[in-house]
Amino acid sequence: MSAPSENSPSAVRPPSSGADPSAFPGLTSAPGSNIRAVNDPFHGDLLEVSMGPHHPSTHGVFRMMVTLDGEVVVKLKPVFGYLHRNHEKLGENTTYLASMPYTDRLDYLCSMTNNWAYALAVEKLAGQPVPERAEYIRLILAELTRLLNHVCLAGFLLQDCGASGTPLMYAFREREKILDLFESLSGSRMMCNYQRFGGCRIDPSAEWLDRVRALVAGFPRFLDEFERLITGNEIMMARTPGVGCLSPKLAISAGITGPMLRAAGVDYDLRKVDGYGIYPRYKFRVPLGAHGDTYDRYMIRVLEMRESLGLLEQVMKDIPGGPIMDPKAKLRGLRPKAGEAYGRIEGPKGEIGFFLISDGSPNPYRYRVRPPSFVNLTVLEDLCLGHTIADAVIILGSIDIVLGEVDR
Amino acid sequence: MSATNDAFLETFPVTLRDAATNWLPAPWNWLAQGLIAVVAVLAIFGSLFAILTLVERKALGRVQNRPGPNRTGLPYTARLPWLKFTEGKIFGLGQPMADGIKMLTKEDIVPREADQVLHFIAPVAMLAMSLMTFAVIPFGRNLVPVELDASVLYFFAAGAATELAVFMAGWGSRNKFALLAAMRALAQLISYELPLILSFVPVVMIAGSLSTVGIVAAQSSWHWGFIPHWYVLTPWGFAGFLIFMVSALAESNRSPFDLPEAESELIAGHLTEYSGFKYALFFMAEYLGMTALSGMAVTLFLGGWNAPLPFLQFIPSYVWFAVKLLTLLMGFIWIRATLPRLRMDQLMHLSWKFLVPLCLVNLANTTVWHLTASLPLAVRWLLCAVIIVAPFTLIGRSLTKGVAPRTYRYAE
Amino acid sequence: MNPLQLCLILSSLLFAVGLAAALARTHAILVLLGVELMLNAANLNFIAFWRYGPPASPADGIMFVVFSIAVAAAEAAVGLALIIAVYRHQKNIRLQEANRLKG
Amino acid sequence: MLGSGLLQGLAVTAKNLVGSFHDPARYTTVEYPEVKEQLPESFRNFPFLVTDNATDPMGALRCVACQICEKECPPQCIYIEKSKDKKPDATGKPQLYPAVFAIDTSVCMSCQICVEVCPFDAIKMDQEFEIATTDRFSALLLNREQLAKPNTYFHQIRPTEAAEVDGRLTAERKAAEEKAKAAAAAKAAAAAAPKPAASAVPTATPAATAPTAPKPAAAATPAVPTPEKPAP
Amino acid sequence: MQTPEQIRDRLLARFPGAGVTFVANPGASAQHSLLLAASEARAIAEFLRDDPELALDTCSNVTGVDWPEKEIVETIKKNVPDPAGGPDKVVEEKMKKTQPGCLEVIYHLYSMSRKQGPVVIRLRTGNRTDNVTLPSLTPVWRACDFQEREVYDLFGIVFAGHPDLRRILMWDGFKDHPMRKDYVDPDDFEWEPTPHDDVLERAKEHYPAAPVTAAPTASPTPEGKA
Amino acid sequence: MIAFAVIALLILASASLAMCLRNLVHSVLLLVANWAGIAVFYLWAGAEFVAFAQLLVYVGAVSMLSLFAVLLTRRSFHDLDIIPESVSRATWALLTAGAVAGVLIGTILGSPFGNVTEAAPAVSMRQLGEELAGTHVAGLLVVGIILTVALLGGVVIASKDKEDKS
Repeated sequence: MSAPSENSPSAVRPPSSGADPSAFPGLTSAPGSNIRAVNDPFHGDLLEVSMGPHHPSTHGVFRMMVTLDGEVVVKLKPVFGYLHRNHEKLGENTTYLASMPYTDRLDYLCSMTNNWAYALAVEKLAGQPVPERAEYIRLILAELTRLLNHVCLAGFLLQDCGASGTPLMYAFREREKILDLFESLSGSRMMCNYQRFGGCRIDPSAEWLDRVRALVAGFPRFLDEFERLITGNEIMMARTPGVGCLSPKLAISAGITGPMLRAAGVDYDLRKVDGYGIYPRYKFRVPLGAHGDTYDRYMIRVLEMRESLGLLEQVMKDIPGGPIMDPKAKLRGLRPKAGEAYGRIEGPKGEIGFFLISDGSPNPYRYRVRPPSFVNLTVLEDLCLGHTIADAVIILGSIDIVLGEVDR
Repeated sequence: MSATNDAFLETFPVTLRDAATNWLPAPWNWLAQGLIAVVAVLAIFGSLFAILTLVERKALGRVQNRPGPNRTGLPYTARLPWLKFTEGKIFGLGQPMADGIKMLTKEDIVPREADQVLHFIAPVAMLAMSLMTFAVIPFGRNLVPVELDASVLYFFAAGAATELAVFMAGWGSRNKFALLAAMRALAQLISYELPLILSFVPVVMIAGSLSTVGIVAAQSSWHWGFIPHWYVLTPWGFAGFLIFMVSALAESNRSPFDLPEAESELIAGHLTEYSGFKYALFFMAEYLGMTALSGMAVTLFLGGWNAPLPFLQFIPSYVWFAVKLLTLLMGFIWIRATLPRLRMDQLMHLSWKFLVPLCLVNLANTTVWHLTASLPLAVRWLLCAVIIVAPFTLIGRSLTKGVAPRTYRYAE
Repeated sequence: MNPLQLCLILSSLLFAVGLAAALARTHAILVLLGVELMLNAANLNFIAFWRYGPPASPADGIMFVVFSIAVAAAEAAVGLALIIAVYRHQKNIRLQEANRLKG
Repeated sequence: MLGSGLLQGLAVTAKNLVGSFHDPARYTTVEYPEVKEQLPESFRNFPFLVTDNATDPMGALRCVACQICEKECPPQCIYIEKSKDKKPDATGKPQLYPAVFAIDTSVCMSCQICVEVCPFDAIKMDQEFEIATTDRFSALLLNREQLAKPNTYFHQIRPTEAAEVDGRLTAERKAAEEKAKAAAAAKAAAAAAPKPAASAVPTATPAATAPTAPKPAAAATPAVPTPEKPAP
Repeated sequence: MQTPEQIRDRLLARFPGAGVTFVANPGASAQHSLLLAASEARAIAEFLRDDPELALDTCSNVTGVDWPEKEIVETIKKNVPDPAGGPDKVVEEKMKKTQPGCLEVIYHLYSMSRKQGPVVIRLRTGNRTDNVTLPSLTPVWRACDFQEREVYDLFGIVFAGHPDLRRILMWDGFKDHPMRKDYVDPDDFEWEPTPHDDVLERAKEHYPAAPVTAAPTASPTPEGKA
Repeated sequence: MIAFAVIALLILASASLAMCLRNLVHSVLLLVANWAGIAVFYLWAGAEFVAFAQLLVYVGAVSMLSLFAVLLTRRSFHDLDIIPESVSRATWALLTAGAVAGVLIGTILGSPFGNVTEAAPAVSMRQLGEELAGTHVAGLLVVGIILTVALLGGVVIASKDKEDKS
């Protein structure tokens, strides 16, 4: 299976629409040598398969309309919206505060970073400062969330490769430990609803911080074992390298963010670029891939976990005391001045941003979520063309989508 | 052969059978003996299947840090005094029974568009074929249901038909996923039948027999009184054993070669449109096929029912067979718990580019082994090991070329 | 009628079925399978003569069949490959249309 | 060498298989109905209403039906109707109380915002999670009686928070009492000549409340607009 | 990083007479933006992407905003000359003015290569009903692909030149655009006995004296607006 | 004799049915039954080795190849229903086949076959092997070469032409 050589950037993108075939003369411009033209008059031996929405490996209610030539994908159209609840409309119809628990439910694996991104956007909108201690706690929670998300992704990716649940269960074993921490801090494992505009909700105790230290100390041992199980594995090495290569050019044009972008070799990490929170104070490295294939996407996540651990170790050393909420921060009845703000942070899946327009009322006039996995899905078809259906599954797995966020 | 051959336990099954049938007149006597063999195989391997499903789930669970099924007990066991401590759960032993009842009482759904005949025949054919393979496996001394001259051939001839049943199921379901599974099953069978057959040819060459009984008998002595004469302990035999097991994994659709029913790609492959009893038949056939192939591997390479050491011969031969069989089955489960799945084209490459050439090399290797019979054992052993390990390394290196673990750069 | 004649009659009937199929059907695969049937009928004859015929070398009949089966397998492989090649060219495998030597 | 990675993987799983029998770090399963994990104190599920009087839970709800939580609840799952009369609260001060207080737990998303915005510490998050019912409609709609739980229960599930809340409340009350005392003293000092008309007020108050006195008892039953059936 | 004003000036120098307006953001974030005229938007976008100094090679976020028609009450003081010849009387006259509504798309542009941003650009439609076509920026930034589809789906802005403009979150047969401010929920309704007052009200409409078990009268939903 | 009758019926019925069916997959699967029946005939006749070889080669390999060919040369699920042949063609084919069968059967019945050995000639596996590797070793080699060439030829023919439109 030869991989598609170079993803075409936007302008020469293969059409994915069935709407007007005359406008797009076939898939002949598509990358890859073994793709038969869809508009071949002899169309019959292509098999159109609807993968999903009830399919074991589409990570929720997601559907791929796949056209197969043998087992090779010649056309793939993502279909989603099954989980659409118009989150943005909900946000416009409630107060600023009341949207906070809804952000938990966007990417339900990473509620803490969603909370932070939303709080950051509102703080930008209202010009609300955040006390020092809260910034530390936010960073700790965000990095724990990154660990949690990446470890889950690695497990799910292996599940998609067909490893009957073992790596996933190991990943979940570690994830549980982080979730326990979240639970004892915020009261809920996944729907934390922890951040507030101008600080955090609950002050972590010293005992809780000790538990985080213990977790950070014990995590590398798990990662080593996990990598022994997976990274050198011949089957993994046969399945993932060269599969779903994403060129840096296309990645930048398509607004891909997060580990997927960095796997393509683009050095762009909002923690460095935007320098929000207290990230600029600490040293950490950003791992970069060279091929942009599924293996790189997996490995970048593993390496990012290690970097996060290093970062956490540094941060845990100097957490200041002090309040966790800005005393002037208003919990209820927040009415920011008219204006707009776009706040974004580096979520585990990529850039999660919130765009808010205020008209001075207690409800945002416009509440927009920029979900990373939604935008990252843009290139799914480009990545899958020319690969087999089995590869399409692991490419989807390596993009790391959560349908709660894609559909909103 | 030692005196233990006549021990009571050793001959017990045969004695029992003879006692039950000897009073019958001549042709009926033979028929009744056959019937008893069939019933015994069905009963033993049927219950082994049931326990195996439980063991597999429990082992998978333990590997994955969870207990596995441990709740479903059997009725009334809580009242037995010596089982009281299990509180009626007896470690989930009732799970297979509960599964069975569930399967039997489920609605049998046949898609309207399906090819009704094929959809019905497929599970039956699959189970029948995998049961037929048990006929020639020697479960113990004098315990082989049918003694044939060409029993190894028979085994593979019958086993080949199971993939045909997979095809029927996939085709007859009129489901695109099932159809893909059917194609995969055919391709997989064509690719893996060859290494499977080629891997045991050395055994036939050295043993000089196509009969399973003869092959076991050829392995029933010891070098210097303590190294068993099993073929797995020779270089060519070890290579053949590994190739055989890899092919057996593929033939019985087990992970990492479970492509026809790859759940992350094809939902359940050829089983997508099956439910209830028919699904249970497939399930049973898969496990029976796995058991039969393991039994054949034991027979061909692991010395069959022979004891590993001479002084252990007091343990009946069928116990040794069972121990070896269960060990191999646990190996199947272990592999399933660990490895991800291969892709279809890689599966074919593995067979055609790796296993088949190795098999051919192994054939030559066996000839060398045969011709150097006069040399000291250690020299022979080393020579043959080199002959098989060198191509293994070379081909393996070419297979894994360019996919070495990568190093990554960091941006500060 | 002795058993040999019965066997021979069976094989000639099988041969006739194969012949009829090869002549009547236009689907290339069916034609090929008809030819296979005729081959099988011939093999039946070998075994029949080996079993009931005048005694010769004890393994001769079997040898014939073994070789014939091997050749039949080769024939099937090549035939089916040809069919796939034909299909590539003309997108069906109706034999009447396979009348060009060059695609 | 081909296969070394596979062998490494097999070794890892074998280690886990063996470890699951003796190593608690590898065998993390808790067999739930028999063994229950200790809940962290901050664990939250659905809200409940705190009452100060353990013997008569409905007697002393801290809730004064200010309806802030109803407004702030993101999924709008709280329904409050103010009472028409006032009842003395724990400190004896007459307060409004909720004639209807219902939480639709099929809608509630346990976000704890009602707790945060409540100025009276009247609503807190419960830790009861084994609350499955067989009826997905009315059984999931908890009314005032089902929601009311005594302060002692709150102490039991969250000792730290409850102690802090109680401390704050007693301090507040004390301050209020002192203030009231000071006010009364000031009033007493200021009131040189009590007017005769003023005595009519205390007598009138019981008279005014008398007709509404049976209201709490009556309100208990039709607390919720009957949800079984829409009005034809 | 250049300020939006500087960018505007550069754009005006490069595209003389192009409709580039500076839109100030009075909020605390002070993320000011540039309003582009639809006709030149595509060319300007390509310039922004390819300009080596800006190198806005990625579009992070695409947002639609609905600005419905607004009534603005203006009070104007007028001097009315007294017919009697006295000093002018000051009369306050209230003028009701309707500010025309429009739909707006906001693009947040960043530069990954130069690590700078954001530059916010906005496009506005002529009105909210028939003149809702805007040029698609998907050919410039592939990132706009799904996001523009989403804006099309939820706001009803038609992007000319988008390669695959279909609904993305709502199903294909859906008629309305739910994120518009005047969107009315379709009147399909499944009865559930909750004490929401409005739900009960609607239950009365949908189940006129019918028993609970009756199937909902699923009418083809009359959408909020045509 | 009863066994023979059953086997003969199985062989003939499955063969003729397979050749008449419209559905190609059914035809191939019925032919599998036919080949299995022939294997049973060999078993009945005492040629164990040939029977298993027949099973292995036909049921295990040729049937798979045929099914593969069927699947590869079809366009949809419903594409397998073959258009019925013209009546004249079928008639002529049947007449020809009938004539051939008549001539053959007539000859068989007319020929005197005496000398029937009732006991099957006993051939042990070892004997077979020695025959194969001794007397017929040349044939064995030739067959091996034929098989290899056929395999390679099949791969070459069936593999896609390089200049095939992509």
